Amino acid sequence: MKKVNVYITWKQGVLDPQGKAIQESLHSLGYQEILGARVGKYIELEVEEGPDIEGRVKEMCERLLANPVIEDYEIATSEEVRL
Amino acid sequence: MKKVNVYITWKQGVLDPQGKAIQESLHSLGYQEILGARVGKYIELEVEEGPDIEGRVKEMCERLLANPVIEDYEIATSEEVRL
Amino acid sequence: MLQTHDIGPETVEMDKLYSDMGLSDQEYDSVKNILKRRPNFTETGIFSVMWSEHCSYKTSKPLLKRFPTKGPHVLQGPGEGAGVVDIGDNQAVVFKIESHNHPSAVEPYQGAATGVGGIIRDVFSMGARPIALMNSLRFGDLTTDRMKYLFSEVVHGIAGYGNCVGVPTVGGEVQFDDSYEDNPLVNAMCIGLLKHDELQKGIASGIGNTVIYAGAPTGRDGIHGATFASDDLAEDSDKDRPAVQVGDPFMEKLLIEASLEVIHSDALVGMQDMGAAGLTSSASEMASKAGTGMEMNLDLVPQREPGMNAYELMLSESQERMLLVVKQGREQEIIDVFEKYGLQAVAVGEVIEEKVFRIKQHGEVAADIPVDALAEEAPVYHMPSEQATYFNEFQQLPETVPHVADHGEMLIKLLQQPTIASKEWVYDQYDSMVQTNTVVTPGSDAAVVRIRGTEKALAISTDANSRYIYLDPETGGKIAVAEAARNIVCSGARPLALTDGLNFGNPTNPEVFWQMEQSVEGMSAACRALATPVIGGNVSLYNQSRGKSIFPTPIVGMVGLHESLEHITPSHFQSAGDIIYVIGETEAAFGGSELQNVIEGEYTGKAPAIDLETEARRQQQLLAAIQSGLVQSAHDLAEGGLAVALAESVFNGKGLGLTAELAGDATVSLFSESQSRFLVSVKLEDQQRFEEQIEDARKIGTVTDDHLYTINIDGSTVIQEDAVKLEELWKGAIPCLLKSKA
Amino acid sequence: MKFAVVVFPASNCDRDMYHAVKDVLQEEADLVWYQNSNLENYDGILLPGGFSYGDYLRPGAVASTSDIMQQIKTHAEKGKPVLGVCNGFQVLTEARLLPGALLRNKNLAFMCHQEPLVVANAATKFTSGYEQGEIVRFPIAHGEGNYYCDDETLEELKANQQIVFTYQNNPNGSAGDIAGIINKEGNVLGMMPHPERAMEALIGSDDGLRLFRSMVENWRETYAANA
Ligand SMILES: Nc1ncnc2c1ncn2[C@@H]1O[C@H](COP(=O)(O)OP(=O)(O)O)[C@@H](O)[C@H]1O
Ligand SMILES: [Mg+2]
Repeated sequence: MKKVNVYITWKQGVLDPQGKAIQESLHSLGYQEILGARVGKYIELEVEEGPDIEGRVKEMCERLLANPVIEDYEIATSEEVRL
Repeated sequence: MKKVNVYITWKQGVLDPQGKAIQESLHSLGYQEILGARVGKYIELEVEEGPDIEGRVKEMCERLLANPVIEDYEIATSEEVRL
Repeated sequence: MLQTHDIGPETVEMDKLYSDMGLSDQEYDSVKNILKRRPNFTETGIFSVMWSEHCSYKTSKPLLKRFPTKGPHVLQGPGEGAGVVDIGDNQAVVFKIESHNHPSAVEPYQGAATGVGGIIRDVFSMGARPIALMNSLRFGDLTTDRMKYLFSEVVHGIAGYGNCVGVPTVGGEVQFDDSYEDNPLVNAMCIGLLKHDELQKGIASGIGNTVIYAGAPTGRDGIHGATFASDDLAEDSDKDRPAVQVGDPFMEKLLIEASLEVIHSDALVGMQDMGAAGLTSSASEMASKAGTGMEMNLDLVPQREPGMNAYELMLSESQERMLLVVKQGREQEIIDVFEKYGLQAVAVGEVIEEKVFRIKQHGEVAADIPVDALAEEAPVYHMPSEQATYFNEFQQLPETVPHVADHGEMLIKLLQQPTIASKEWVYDQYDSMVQTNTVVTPGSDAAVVRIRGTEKALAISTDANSRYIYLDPETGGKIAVAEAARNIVCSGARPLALTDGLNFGNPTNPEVFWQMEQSVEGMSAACRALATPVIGGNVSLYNQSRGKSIFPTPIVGMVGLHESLEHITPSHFQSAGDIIYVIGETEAAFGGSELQNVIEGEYTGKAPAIDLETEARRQQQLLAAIQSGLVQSAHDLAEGGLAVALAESVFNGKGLGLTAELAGDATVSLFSESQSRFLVSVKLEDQQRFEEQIEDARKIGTVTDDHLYTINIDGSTVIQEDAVKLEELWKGAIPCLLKSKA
Repeated sequence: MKFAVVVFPASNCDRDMYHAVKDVLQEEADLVWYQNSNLENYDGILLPGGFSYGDYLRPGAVASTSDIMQQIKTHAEKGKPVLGVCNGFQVLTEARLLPGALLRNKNLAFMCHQEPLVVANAATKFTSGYEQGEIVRFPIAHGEGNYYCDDETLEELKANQQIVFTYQNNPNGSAGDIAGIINKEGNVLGMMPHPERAMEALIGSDDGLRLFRSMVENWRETYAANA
């Protein structure tokens, strides 16, 4: 079994009101040092060993996990996976 | 300026209906190799240089970014930050 | 916390583990007497949840008996998941209110969300399709970051769950008061509709029949939630974190559809949701009600995590689960329905003749308990009660009229009090229209939902002015019921019945118990006077923190019936030229009023007086006038008195205004909270007929089209304001408080 | 005209859509479960609102990968009408039957109320019953209705008159005030506001009725007349 993480972020140019709201809340809590905040999501997949895992996960991203109109994604396989 | 990423996941044992739905949907797309999926969010913070950034971000997590009742969080500072 | 089932019965007794779980020494002794041996760890846990206040009502039972619960139209009173009232044409309405106070204080989003999920399950497990949701909320003043967070997240949680499952949230109420500072109240009400023959009961009858578990797998969440809900909210309640459940409205939606599909199968014998105390309470109650026993194999129960022991499985409060009893041999038909919706459904046990509740795991008996011991033989306590000392003092105080220098300024202040201000910020986040039956959306006295395919509609309102109830629990209890009924009547419906959500402090405090007793007494009197029986409810005690109890808050959730869609009456003024009436006399009544709150910052004195006969007569007359088509709009007078009610009546975006001619003391005329009053507008040509029908109606003014709010007293103008400006202030108050920095 | 109302797990405006067509419009309609169903015999396809798959991942994302989507695409390619409302619109963008995407509302909150809309294109098969530029009132009820597309796409939508409804007072941050768009071919309409909730004055508005009537009339002209 292999762990693959998929990181999904907003494309450049897509507004991230949630990130902005977080930044504002942090400021109001006194954390003036925060210059920016962006929110993304990540998906931890547990994948059965097999050929071309990364290629398959890439396909999953294209077909379901990310929406290319608004999102970018990145794939990290076990070695690089935090955790 | 430093980049700090905060990764937020459901605590072990907390229901992750989203992860389950994604797993099922990947199965129905034919990716039977997926044995599990968990969804988390991550927040990219841009932080002004200063003392004890990690300590401050930890505080932000406790106070705002994560909900310790049901979520775990992890902090990664620039060096380790993917990007 | 100890969680292993390897701990022997001796240890449970020696180390008094039962007391950690919430059983008293005497209760533990009666468990031993019932079993004729020491209970093991799992059994102790089962007794402790079933005998918790939340499941057994051990301190409130004697009080609940006082409520009138019968009526010719009541098909099911208290005792099942929800009460049922006949509305003719072979249809019935099902409803119930339930609290989720403690979980919401710890994790407001999930606490509120799962509160909504739970009450919906109570309703569809009766076989009814949920058609509307209401919520009744209490928070501390919106001045601290914490309170703003709790308030926003509770609202988000209710929205997050209710919107997803497709049941419209059609109304509710929010009050803000210091007394809820550490212990907010979150009560949710669900209303459902069924045909008489679809009524399901949670019974496990038919020896040999199969017990089926359906829905979400069981996890470790919410273990001991029921005892938690019955405990003081200690300052370190964060340690109780695992007691909060996470909800999945997606699963709930599927569960609704699947459950409403299986009720049409004659293979189904009984169905109940797993609420507080999870598998334990649903299984034992189903058996107890049927006079049977039940045997269950925990190895078959779907589990989210490996290695869960019997204690955990029996006590888990994982959400979105149902228990069904199905005719032997016909399990597959039922399982197929759940599977169509992608839901798990598995046979986990059997109805047995011996009246015991027997749980097996890994081939061993993990618990073996006489069924009736858990439900019917639960202890009942008659708590000592003592009149609150403050009450006597307050009763001695003379009725005084607070001094108001500028009545216009005061009106503006009152309109911005969060308890009075527009709740649009709240209800705009709720899908109030899904199912396309909502005739009156939030923003009026009562919500109105039509019944598709008929000429009928239902009116729904939740009410409880806890300030009055604090000052004088009996009078306040009467007012709570009367106000709910007023709201229903104003909308043009006849009140049918109510569900109550009794939220109180620590019942072992004799003064708190006295508050409970008195308010139940007052509510019961009003129920009899207004012919609205109590068909179900919920009790939430120990609502206090740092030793201080909340204001006694028995919430009334009332449902009424419009016999014709024509009777549906708005609460806002409709057209310029209409005549404005007040029904009922106005006297100085400022105890517990919003004016007292603004000027004195506390509540003292007597609650407003109420005469139930007068109340009933005025309600009947007003309803008759509405039914004969004489009324353009009707609104009850509540917090802030006439001045606020008049303002609310023009806040309709229609550019209307009003001119009113009053007499006597301006402060009394404008801001008194005298009871049993209504504000009504009538077309000019109906004036005479209206006055003939309503003996206590007094003409006070006219609706105008100049969006000016003008009040003259004894001929001189005391308030003249732009109604559009007033509306903006009223609408902006809560968003503004939320944005302002603490 | 015979409509299919496609029901995904946790669609929740499916019955409303069904009643709108069956009881108010008085045309034929079936609720069609997303699995094991055949859409071939239907003239129009309606994708209702709700929270299909709990809105998990992204609203409409999981539903857009289900098998029935292939049939819907085929139906659309034949030029038959497809209407997606709210979650149905989100499904259509996720399935790339319509351009763009729907993001969270600018203020991050779910919102539900009547909203005035401008009929920006009254020359479609869905809006021929309205006047160009007419103001109509439909309820909105969404948390993620903030329409997004890149500037180039927006220009294209404008140039092709693909913008069918716009908000008079943009409530959610949508690009170009967009409330509803149509595909280039003019037979797939997606919109966030709910016409099926605006079928009777009793419940607030009957402005939606003409949208469904337009669909039926245009269909009759094209198909029934030939038959
Ligand atoms: N928590 C809430 N959820 C939904 N609607 C609410 C809520 N609180 C208030 N409302 C709506 O706002 C309106 C005014 O509420 P309220 O002032 O309590 O009315 P009343 O005093 O007539 O009972 C009502 O229509 C009510 O349904
Ligand atoms: Mg009212």
